[in-house]
Amino acid sequence: MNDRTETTLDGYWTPPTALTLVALRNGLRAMIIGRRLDRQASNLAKQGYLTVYPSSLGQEACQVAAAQALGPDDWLFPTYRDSVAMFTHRIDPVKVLTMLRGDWHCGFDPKAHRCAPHSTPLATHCAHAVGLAMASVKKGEKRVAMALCGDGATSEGDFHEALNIAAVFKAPVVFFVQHNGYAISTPSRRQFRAKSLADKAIGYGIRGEKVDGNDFVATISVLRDAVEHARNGFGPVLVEARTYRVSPHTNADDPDRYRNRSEAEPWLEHDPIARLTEYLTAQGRLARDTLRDIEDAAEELAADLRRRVMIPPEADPARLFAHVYADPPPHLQEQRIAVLSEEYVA
Amino acid sequence: MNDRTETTLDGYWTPPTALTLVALRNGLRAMIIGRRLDRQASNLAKQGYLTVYPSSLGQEACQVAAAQALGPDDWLFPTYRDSVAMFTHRIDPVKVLTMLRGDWHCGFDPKAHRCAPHSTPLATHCAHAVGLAMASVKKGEKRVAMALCGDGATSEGDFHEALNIAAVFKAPVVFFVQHNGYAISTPSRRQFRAKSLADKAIGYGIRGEKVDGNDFVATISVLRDAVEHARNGFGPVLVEARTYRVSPHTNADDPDRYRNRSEAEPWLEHDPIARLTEYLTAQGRLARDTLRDIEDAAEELAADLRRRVMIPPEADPARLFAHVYADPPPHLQEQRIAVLSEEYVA
Amino acid sequence: MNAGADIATTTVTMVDALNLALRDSMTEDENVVVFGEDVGVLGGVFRVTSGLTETFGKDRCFDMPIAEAGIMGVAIGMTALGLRPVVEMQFDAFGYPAMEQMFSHLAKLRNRTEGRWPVPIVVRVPYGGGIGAVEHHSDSSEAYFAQTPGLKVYTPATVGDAYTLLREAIAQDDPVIFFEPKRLYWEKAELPVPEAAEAVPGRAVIRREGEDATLITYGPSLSVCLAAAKAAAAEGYDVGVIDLRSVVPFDEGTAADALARTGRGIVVHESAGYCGVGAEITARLTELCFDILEAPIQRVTGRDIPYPPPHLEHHHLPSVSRILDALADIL
Amino acid sequence: MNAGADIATTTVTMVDALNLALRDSMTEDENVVVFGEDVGVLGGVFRVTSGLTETFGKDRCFDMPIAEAGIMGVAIGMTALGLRPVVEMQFDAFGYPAMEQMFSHLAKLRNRTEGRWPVPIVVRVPYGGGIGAVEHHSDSSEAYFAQTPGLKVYTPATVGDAYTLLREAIAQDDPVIFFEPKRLYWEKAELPVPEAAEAVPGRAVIRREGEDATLITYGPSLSVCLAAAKAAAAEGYDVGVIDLRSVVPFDEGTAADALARTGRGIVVHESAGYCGVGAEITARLTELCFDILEAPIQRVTGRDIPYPPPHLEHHHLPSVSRILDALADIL
Ligand SMILES: Cc1ncc(C[n+]2csc(CCOP(=O)(O)OP(=O)(O)O)c2C)c(N)n1
Ligand SMILES: Cc1ncc(C[n+]2csc(CCOP(=O)(O)OP(=O)(O)O)c2C)c(N)n1
Ligand SMILES: [Mg+2]
Ligand SMILES: [Mg+2]
Repeated sequence: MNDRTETTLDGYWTPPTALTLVALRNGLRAMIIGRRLDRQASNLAKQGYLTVYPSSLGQEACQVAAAQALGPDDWLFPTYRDSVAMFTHRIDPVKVLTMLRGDWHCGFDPKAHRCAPHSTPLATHCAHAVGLAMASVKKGEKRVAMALCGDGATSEGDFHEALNIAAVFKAPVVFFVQHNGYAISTPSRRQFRAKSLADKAIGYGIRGEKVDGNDFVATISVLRDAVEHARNGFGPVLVEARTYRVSPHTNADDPDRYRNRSEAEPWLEHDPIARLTEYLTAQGRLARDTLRDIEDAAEELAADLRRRVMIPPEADPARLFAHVYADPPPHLQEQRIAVLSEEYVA
Repeated sequence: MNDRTETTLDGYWTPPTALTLVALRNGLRAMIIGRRLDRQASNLAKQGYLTVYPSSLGQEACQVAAAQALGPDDWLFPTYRDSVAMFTHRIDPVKVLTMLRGDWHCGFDPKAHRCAPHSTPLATHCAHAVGLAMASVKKGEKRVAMALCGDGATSEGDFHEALNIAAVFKAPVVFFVQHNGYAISTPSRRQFRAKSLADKAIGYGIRGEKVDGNDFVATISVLRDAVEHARNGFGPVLVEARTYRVSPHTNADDPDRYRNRSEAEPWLEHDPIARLTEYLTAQGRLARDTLRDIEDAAEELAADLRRRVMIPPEADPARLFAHVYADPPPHLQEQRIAVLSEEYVA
Repeated sequence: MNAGADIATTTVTMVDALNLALRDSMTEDENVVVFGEDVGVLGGVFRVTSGLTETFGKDRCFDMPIAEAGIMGVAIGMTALGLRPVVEMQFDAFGYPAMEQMFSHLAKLRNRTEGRWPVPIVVRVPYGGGIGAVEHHSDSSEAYFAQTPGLKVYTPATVGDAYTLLREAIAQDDPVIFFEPKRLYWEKAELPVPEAAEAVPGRAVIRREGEDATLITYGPSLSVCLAAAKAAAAEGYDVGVIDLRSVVPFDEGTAADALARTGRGIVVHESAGYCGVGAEITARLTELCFDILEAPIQRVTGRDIPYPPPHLEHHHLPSVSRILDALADIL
Repeated sequence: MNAGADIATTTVTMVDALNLALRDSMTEDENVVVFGEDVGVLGGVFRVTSGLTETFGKDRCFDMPIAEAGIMGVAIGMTALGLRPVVEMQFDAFGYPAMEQMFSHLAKLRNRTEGRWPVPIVVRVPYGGGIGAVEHHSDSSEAYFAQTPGLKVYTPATVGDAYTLLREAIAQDDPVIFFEPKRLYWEKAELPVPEAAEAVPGRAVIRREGEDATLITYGPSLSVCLAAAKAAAAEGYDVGVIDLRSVVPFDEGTAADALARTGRGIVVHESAGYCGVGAEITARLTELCFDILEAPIQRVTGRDIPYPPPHLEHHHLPSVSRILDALADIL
């Protein structure tokens, strides 16, 4: 288990394979855009255009690094919290938000985008990632699957089973835990007692890494290494990124019931976007203009998102029955006809 | 994580708290009796008096040490494989075998004996042990719960959830894994990849121990320490005992399909009963007579077991309905009457 | 904080009534403990356990790691020393990881040990839809439990019953899966709580008398049935409504008596129809009332599809118009 | 080893037939993979997968760690790349840990993704009792799955159907929970396998014609029903027997046609009756045949108790005499 937290909390971790300037700028750009879209989504939720929205404010380094560490054939297995990772993974934000908007469960084509639908039942998608990775090996492909989950989800039996199976089969999976300190109201000290979640890797006989999840440079480097480790047949990797859930659990949550606002302060000082901006600026690698361009692009994308989400989605009841089965049983066919004829009457 | 395997495979481990001679003789006695009853039970299964029997031949050091490490208020949570531990825990062998004989699911009073029914659904009883231990703490009692399970069961999500919850609450539980190399036909290398199961303790932030499970002295010492560690509020302990399942999985299993007979040889050389006998004899602490007395007692108990198991159990259908509910719903009362009246007719 | 005892009349929501039931049970019996995900300082995502940790301490109401099977298993183990756990599954579908514990242990332990190890556990499950929740948050899984011998299944449809049924569920020695209709959580009622304690579990209640047809329902669908009965009345039909309150036990007597008068019945529930609880009710009542029935008992239930997204859920749920259509078929 | 193709007639057990179905499916489509606990070199505890690893390699048939939820989850993930997993749950009750994966993902994924991510998975479940197994080894859980929209539920009652239904289950794109009646595993039949392929899933088959009453059943209870029909014949009653073969889809047409002729029906299955599959069958057929029924449809099922220990299981299971009693009630 390697710990890359210590070295990075106050400085910047130097990656073993140097990151290109382009990679860093892409990272910054995606973080800025991601945060802007995330804020837009939160607002849309407050205004009732989304049913609910779980924000990843403050976790942008993790979100963006997860998506950008993947190669062109690799798959992402996100949770409800990982919309920014999905935006970065180049899925149309409106389609990412379909589930949270409530017009359908999943708005995009998972296979075309190499991205599973957001998983709500905690940790259950970890095994899906393992299955995909095992299938990839069987087919002689070189795909890696990256499963995202939170600190709370690591308590589920499904997390354990997935890691153990992946270890036994040396499946090319990166399990990326965003340890943001909370599972709804439950702080991580009531979730597990180990010093680090990455320590669990020892018990699975796999590689484990701990990283400062508010340091984009460190996080993407660790994740890239992990992805290549997995891709090259060395087995799965467990990566724990220490970060903080700056927002409420979702817009419906009231964190004042369970934590002090002051607790966020040190984390806000380590804001991932500010850090990378500063770093690039200090190195003379980020012109004012570039930053303004990115911010303008973000504004534009946010406006576009807002405009499109505000158009009422079509709600065709035929969708309810169209894909329950490839070949539906007779009782369902009856129901379909009943619902559609109700529609015609109404 | 402490490893007490290396030191013991060729010698005998010296316990920190010296074991009395009485404790060692009691251990030997219980192992000899346990093995004899286990053989009797296997025979009874072959002859159809038991539905099935999973033998623990070769694992007697673990079986006996588990029971003998417990204090007078402590609870045992055994699996189907742990009949010898239950015999040692002073439950009438006939009542231990009730489930396997098929006249009822559990033949003894779990509360009177501080012993849960044999758990068949793997690893599910680990959380029961945690619950009991948490309740004990809540009540200001000093009970310890010991959950037994196999190497295969550690792959289940239930194992993980139980250990993690126990760690978070510092529950006084000893999780004792008898790593006997197989889960039915599946060798442990296809079950997990870690060097040691005890390594998992690190990931839970709890104490972990690895011990030579064919060395009674080492095993009981480690388990006693673990029990006292748990009892005194230091949290749960995970103990892995390396041993070998000498028998088939059950009498219905055919191990020739999946392993070479020669594989057992080194383990037979490290037979736990022979080792302790040798050790005590070498130290001049075991008279021939004592050994013969024990063997005679074992024969007598085995004969008694055989005699009593061969008496056909009563099979009263009223039992089926008596305790499904404290307060049964009407439809069940109807069924009870129907079954009982069928009986009168027949 | 045993508020119920001395308050004459008070306006409370179903959430309050459930909270009060937990408080009163915890006050009465110190073996009652409450735990689950976020039930402590947060008071549960629906606030049903609000303030319990404050009042009774962390020993009596506490948060667990997110591990539903483990939570259920811990509860089972606690009963060995006489505790009476009340656990919360955060949403219906998130109780699924605990099914092995519920089916193989919770339901069976009393029987396996011939009554020596009773498991007086209440599993509280916020269930059902109609609140615009995203996928996996609106399931109704009562039939899985109703068909598991050894479990009881309660579900209140009114604020008063929420209190009384939960109190009774906690007091009794059988394990109860307690389904709380999420969309009724914020319903209000005037409640002289202890006096409202007339609900006897296993005893259905006639919510509306009617001579032409009988609607048989429970939980979230009661209000839909009452609205349908009212609408039918406007069309000149006298339709009665029976609220079962518990699916196990099922009070077939009350339902059959009503059916015997009307000869026509409709079973209404929100969960999927195929192999749902309505099938059992229909089959049993048909057997009991075969000679009196003027028409086959109808079922108006959720469709046999995964629970729909918010924008489409109204097509799935039993509605007044679907009940009226079914009435038209048999009247 | 594609034995089926060139053998004219051969005597095989149900285990052999299932093994052959797996072999033929694996030969035909290299995306078919088989995994579970002890299915590799051991060939499964019932030997259904015997020799598959040898024939097709460890890549196509392999052992998994003991983690049923994980096994199910892995299978689901594999379908993203086009594999068609056939997984084995070692015994019925040991599939319970995988219920969340089955209910929240397997059943829903096609729907959630509007057909873009089909999950062509077969979950083989050895089920039922009658073989003297100890507790937790004799459950019949088909109703849990039958009531879960998105899943299909097949169960063969004959050696021939075991082959055909399993082949079809593997070939189709919907997830199928495939219930194998353990006590029929060693039944033998003469089998020109490919020619026996007449079983169409979703199509019930009339196993015996009868004019006086109709027994409707599936899986392990078919032979009991046939024996009961024979015994009834000796008493002068002409009783027909219908084998449903699949519970989802349910071929109500075949059953209703038979009932229409006899006016009297009994549904027989081994799992508990309350909220069991029999309730659905009874409710639907009553609705379809209401005017023709001479008596309410009866149910002869397992009792509503945890599965009994070996010495008492015969009191639980549907028997010829219980069926004859039920016939006496309605004839
Ligand atoms: C199986 C299951 N149990 C419970 C829940 C309810 N739930 C939703 S989010 C959440 C907290 C998860 O915390 P964590 O894994 O740390 O992720 P974060 O929300 O912090 O990103 C819970 C308990 C669920 N979705 N699935
Ligand atoms: C949940 C569950 N899944 C599968 C089984 C079937 N089964 C019974 S014993 C066994 C192997 C267990 O191996 P291990 O834990 O190593 O214990 P051992 O038998 O070696 O003592 C399996 C798979 C079960 N009993 N419970
Ligand atoms: Mg978190
Ligand atoms: Mg083992």
